[in-house]
Amino acid sequence: MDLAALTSSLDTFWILITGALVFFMQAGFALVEAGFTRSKNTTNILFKNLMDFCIGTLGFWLVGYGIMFGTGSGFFGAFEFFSEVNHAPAGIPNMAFFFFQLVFAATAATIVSGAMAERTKFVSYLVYSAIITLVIYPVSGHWIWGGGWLSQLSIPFHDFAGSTVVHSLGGWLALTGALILGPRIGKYKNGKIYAIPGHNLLIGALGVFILWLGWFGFNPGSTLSLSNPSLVANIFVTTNAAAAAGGVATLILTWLKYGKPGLSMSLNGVLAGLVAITAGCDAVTPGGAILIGFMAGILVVFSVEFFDKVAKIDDPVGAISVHGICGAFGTLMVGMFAVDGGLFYGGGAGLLGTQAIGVLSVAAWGIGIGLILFYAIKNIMGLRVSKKEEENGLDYYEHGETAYN
Amino acid sequence: MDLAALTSSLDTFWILITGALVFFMQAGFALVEAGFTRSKNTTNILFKNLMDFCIGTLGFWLVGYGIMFGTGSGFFGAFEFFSEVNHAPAGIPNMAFFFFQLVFAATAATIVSGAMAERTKFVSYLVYSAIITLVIYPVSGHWIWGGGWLSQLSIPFHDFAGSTVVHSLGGWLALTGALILGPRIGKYKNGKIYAIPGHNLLIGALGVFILWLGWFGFNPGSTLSLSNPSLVANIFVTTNAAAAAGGVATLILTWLKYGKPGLSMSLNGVLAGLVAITAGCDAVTPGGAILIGFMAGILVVFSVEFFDKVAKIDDPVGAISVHGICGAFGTLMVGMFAVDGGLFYGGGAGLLGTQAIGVLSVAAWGIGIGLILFYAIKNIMGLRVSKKEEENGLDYYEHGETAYN
Amino acid sequence: MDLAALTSSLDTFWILITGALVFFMQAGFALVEAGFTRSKNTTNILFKNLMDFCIGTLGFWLVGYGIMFGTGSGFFGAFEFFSEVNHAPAGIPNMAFFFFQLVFAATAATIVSGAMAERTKFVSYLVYSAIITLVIYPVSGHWIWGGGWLSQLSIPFHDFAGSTVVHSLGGWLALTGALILGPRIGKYKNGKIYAIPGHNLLIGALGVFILWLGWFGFNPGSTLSLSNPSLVANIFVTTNAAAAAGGVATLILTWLKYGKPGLSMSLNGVLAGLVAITAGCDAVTPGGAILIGFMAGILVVFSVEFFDKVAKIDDPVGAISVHGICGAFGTLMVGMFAVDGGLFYGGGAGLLGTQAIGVLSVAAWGIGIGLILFYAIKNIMGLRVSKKEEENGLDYYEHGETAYN
Amino acid sequence: MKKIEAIIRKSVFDEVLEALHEVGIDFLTYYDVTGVGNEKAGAIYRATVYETRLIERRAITFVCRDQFVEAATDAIVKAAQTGEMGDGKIFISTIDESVRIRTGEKGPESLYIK
Amino acid sequence: MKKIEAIIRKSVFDEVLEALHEVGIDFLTYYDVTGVGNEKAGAIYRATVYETRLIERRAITFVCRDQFVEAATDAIVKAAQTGEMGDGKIFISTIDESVRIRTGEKGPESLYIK
Amino acid sequence: MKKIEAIIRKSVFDEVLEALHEVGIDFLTYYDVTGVGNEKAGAIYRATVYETRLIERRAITFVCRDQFVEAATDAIVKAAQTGEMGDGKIFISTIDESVRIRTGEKGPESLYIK
Ligand SMILES: Nc1ncnc2c1ncn2[C@@H]1O[C@H](COP(=O)(O)OP(=O)(O)O)[C@@H](O)[C@H]1O
Ligand SMILES: Nc1ncnc2c1ncn2[C@@H]1O[C@H](COP(=O)(O)OP(=O)(O)O)[C@@H](O)[C@H]1O
Ligand SMILES: Nc1ncnc2c1ncn2[C@@H]1O[C@H](COP(=O)(O)OP(=O)(O)O)[C@@H](O)[C@H]1O
Repeated sequence: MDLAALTSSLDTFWILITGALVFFMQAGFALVEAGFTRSKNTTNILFKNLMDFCIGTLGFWLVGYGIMFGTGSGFFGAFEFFSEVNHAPAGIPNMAFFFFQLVFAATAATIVSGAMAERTKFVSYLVYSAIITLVIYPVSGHWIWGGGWLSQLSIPFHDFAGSTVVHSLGGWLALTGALILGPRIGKYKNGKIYAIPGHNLLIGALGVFILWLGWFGFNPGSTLSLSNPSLVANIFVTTNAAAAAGGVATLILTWLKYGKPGLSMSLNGVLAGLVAITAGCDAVTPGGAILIGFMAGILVVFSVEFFDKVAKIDDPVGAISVHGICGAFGTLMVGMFAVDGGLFYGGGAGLLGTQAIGVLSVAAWGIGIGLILFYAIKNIMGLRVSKKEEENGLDYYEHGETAYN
Repeated sequence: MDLAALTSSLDTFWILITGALVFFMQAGFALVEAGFTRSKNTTNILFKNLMDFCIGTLGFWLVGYGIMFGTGSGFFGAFEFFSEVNHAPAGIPNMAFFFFQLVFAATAATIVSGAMAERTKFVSYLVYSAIITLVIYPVSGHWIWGGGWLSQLSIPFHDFAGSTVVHSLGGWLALTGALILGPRIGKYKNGKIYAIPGHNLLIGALGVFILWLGWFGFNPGSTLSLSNPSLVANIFVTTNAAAAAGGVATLILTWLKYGKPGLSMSLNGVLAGLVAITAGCDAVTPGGAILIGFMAGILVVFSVEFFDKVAKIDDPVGAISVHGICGAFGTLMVGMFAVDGGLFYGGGAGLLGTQAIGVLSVAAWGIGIGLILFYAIKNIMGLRVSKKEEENGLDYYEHGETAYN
Repeated sequence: MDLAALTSSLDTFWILITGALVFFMQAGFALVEAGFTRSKNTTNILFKNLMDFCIGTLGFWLVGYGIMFGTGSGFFGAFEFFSEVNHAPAGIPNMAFFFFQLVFAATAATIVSGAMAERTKFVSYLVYSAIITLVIYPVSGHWIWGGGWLSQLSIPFHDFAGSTVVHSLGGWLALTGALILGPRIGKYKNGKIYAIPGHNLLIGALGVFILWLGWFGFNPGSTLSLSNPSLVANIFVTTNAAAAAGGVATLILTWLKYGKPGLSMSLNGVLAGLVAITAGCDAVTPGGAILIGFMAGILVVFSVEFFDKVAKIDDPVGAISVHGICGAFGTLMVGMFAVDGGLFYGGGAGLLGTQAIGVLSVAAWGIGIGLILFYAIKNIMGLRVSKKEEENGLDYYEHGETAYN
Repeated sequence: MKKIEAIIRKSVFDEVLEALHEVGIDFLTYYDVTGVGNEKAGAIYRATVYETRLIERRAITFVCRDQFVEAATDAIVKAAQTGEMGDGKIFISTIDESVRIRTGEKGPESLYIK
Repeated sequence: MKKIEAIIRKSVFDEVLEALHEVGIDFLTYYDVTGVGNEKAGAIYRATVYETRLIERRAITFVCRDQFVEAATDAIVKAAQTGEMGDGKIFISTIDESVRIRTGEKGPESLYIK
Repeated sequence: MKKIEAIIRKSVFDEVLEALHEVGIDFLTYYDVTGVGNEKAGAIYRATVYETRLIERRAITFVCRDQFVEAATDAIVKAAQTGEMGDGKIFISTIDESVRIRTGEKGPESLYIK
């Protein structure tokens, strides 16, 4: 092998292995969602998480990849059915790049299922999750990673590994879905708010550890190359530091606020830190990462309280707060903490402005299309299971199969 | 380092990391088997999965490696006790190749334990699982991967990562084992067939996710080198696509056939797709992979029904269908879908013929030696626990230790 | 990229991926500890495992890294607050080396939590675990890996991946902690010893599989480079062989000793093999590794019995025996089995002497500082929860949150 | 004193608790059981479709003074009735003696709030 | 009406169910319990070998009209007997009243299939 | 024969078992239940702090000859009393008949050790 070939082998290896770690996040999401919901819906939630990846795999190949990376306008790529067009950066096989992008697309879809857990019809879930991977995610993804308008601004929008592209988009869709669906029976009764504890925190915690591991694929892998090993190493450190800081922040805050340190919330705090650092993991210092993670860990608590108690939008696993709010927050923080161009480093408000534009336009897209999508599904095929099915558990009625026997 | 040394480092890294992923499949198998069986046998099934790997590790080194890769006849390698003979391809340290082959060997042994779960004597399990890794697997492995007769046919047998070498062999052994062992008490009663639901689908699903991840080591790692990054990337995509298609096929079929989409079957569908693509993951297009996976997902349902209802061979986890039938099927499909030499690509029936020869001869070997092995064990030391032990759970009587307290 | 840059990329990739595997061991420890304890303390044990990594991450950066690797005396590195000093070997980015060292440091802290499970105050846990990562581990780490006195002996102390640096230190701290804390209520009553079975062996077994996987990062990654692929491959094989031999040894011994093969003990046996081979994984042959692992698998049974029945130190997960005793044992065995310098290979007793010095000095350090630390915490803030909290479970009183609902 | 045992659907548990609270029953014990009765449920496991009569239920039991029996029974019936097969049963039996462990006191007194 | 409670081995559960079905008992409730009795089991956990008298059992309970009691008792004994220590016990007691939640009807009537 | 049912804290279970053993009660059955009573516990789940009256308890039940009742009740009270709210209750009722499945023998005889 010559040097160029070897470099290509190494980079391909890199994105495939990190892609495999991102794939494994599917298991992490499945466990977190199953652990944070009730045992009568466990089969259902596992099935959803399995199937959105299966369907997403086929759908992203069918049209998603083309829409996202195809050469089109600033707003839309191209329809390339069963894409064989090469969109990979030089030196990387198209299929490696495709695989890497695919696992990201599936993540966006999976996020939604948590917020809508325990009451959504299975068939409707399959439909909307397919639409997300096939169309919704690729469109806004095109704007940012596919050469679209947000990447063409004079100060380009910076979302390195997808705080906005993946997470906040998923979060906004989750928001509209949970809103239109309404809360679970028993969550709000006679003006009171009831906690509906998840059935297995151990499984939820294992899910978080798996997600954390997966993030070492998600963020560093987004370099798509090992040509800059320092950068890759920095990303490992910033990613890890933000997660840790998020966990510590939530630990402290819940202790102060509720008198006792809460595990369920701290698990969210770790994820909040991870989501928030994703946009700027390449651009901030370890110190910056700790601050971003710490703030995200604080923010997620207030955000969960807000949606639970003020907005009364029932989100069993906190997906809206973790992915939507902290994703948006982390993207904005790039405008503050980026060593190159951030406000705190003398870069002025330019980058921050661009980041805000990006965050807002993806929010508008996600919320707008989400409202249309979920209303349409609600009216065409129904979005929610019957009261009886919900009360007795989706596992019985939707699948005839309980998870625990 | 010079270029050659660096290439060697890279390739070694590659097969060690993919080997580690394959190792992790042991955990996946353990979880699938534990999840799909009853809680009173959980300690037993975990213990078996742990021990077959431990014993396999020692045994494969003792004689297995030499039998498989040693220079001997077309039918048998060589006895090289505590092998130090180098069988690795150029540029790769012998120990790296040894480790990679070892984790494959252990997989073949593990497959059997699922089909024979909940009624096999622990000591007998240890004996037959040792014999599989020490002798049975290496012998047929030699035919295909060790330079034996199947690899010397004019059109050589193509089993890239082991649909036949590993999976269908394991499946055939599982078939004979389950046959000689007989069904679990309560499975067939008064001419009726009873479902014996697994005790924890969540754990089963996690096992499948881990296996899927492990397959990203199993298939791409079988290149043993990164010199062709496109090929490696293709294998990631075909492997993943077949798994997804298998899952979707089972989803649809169970929905149509039983009125409700079934998770337990769809988990098998994903595995069916993975097993089926293993032989040709390097040789087919992504489209071909989807078709193969889809058909495997259909096939596995009918196969499970056949063994359950017609043949009345009780296979608690579906190992015969998933590994045996779908492994054989996938190997045959190489003869159809291989871009280079497949029937559908104008390559004629030659490759298909070879594939059939390979499938049949391994089936004959697996079934023949399996019958001998299990009959021998049955008569010498007994294969099945007593009725009382089976009814009260193997955990109590075999180990004095229950899994859940 | 030129050859040097490519080498640097490859090596960075190597230590980051192996570092990620070591990170994943946190999940393994969490599962093992949760599985081997009672369900009323599951939230607590998960929370501890999560938080020691979060706090360790911040703390190791704050001072630990500097103390361990800074240029100071033979006994202590340097205070480098929020270290930016480069301590990495040539060709590796500082942040990559930092990340790799960080995940090791966190492991040492986590070991302690198992031995002190089910009765330690949460806040006290956070304090002592922080002190371990910030100070205690880096100090003795400095002696061995940071250029300190043990690495400067005429025959330098050999602890390749941390049998002593990480494991036995953790074990000694666990010993002093468990000693000062006293046994769990109900463990020793009226002169009798009661077994307190863990609540979920399946989760414990999954934890062991994850740890085993993580060890393929722990040991081979400690090469910090792929420049010698044979060495790396050997380490995979020795690591794996010792684990397997440890499992087999415990299987046989428990069968002989107790009449039935015991899973809970065999899981410890596997870990014992892994811990014991860690020091010499680079220096012994596969055969040597098997012997070391086998002896560790025997030793751990007697050691667990000793602490349980003679010393009456209550260690719910066997951390003292697995990490402390087997870590020390494995380190000594390097003096016997090292191909280069070991007693059995004609190297004389020199290396063995050095190994003994290292083992004893780290034991002295760990036990000495552990006694001070835990007495101090006991007197200042209290180390143990109240009788009522212990009886009803820490989850209720410390966190207001149960793991299973 | 009478002991009231009710086998109800898990899904009506909260309602039953509230209904009992309204008639003054604040103490009770419950646990999950499996019921075999008129109701059947379709189930699938791997390729086998089967009908099961084993359905998850919740058993509620409490002891109360005789004068509470009727109100309590009515409250349960009202809260737990869906009108479909499988709503469950209430069984009433006589308790000879009751003891409050905290104080050692016996008889109906031991059932009062204190 | 009588209430029959049987503590049996889990392994004979299916047989008992069938035997009861044959004598006309189609309604019942069961749950898993731990029994302390004559039977002992050897257990090992890590290095500790111990003998436990805590053994898993299944509790079956149903209420039936008085004339069913004998047949039901016999059926259980026949189906659940292994002859070894630990086969369990049957206890019979009196139920004052029974209510079918679905219809609100009371008395033995509420036990009929409808 | 009398049936004694006690709802106790899980944390006193071992003590109760021993105390019963001392007064000659060696057979019993227990299972875990959730109790609703005077005791309340603070709980937090994600951002919601709430007070729960649902607290884990253990139910112990055994049948014994009449002359054991008092000693057994006293033994339980003594072993299970912490003096704080939530110590639980003991209920005693009459059992009409008892059968030992192993031998088929009936009446109080079936309760003896054999
Ligand atoms: N005689 C009985 N003894 C004990 N439990 C009973 C009895 N009859 C019914 N049950 C319990 O009540 C549940 C509901 O009864 P079922 O007969 O299905 O409802 P319905 O009374 O509405 O016809 C059953 O699953 C069973 O648990
Ligand atoms: N007096 C009793 N009260 C409650 N449960 C009992 C009683 N006697 C036995 N049991 C239950 O029956 C089970 C079997 O009883 P055991 O004494 O072991 O069998 P055997 O009657 O065959 O000697 C015990 O584990 C326990 O659960
Ligand atoms: N009348 C009752 N019927 C059934 N269970 C009861 C009754 N009263 C109390 N219990 C059980 O006893 C437990 C303790 O009772 P509680 O009222 O909290 O304690 P205390 O008697 O000390 O005030 C409750 O959680 C409940 O499970």
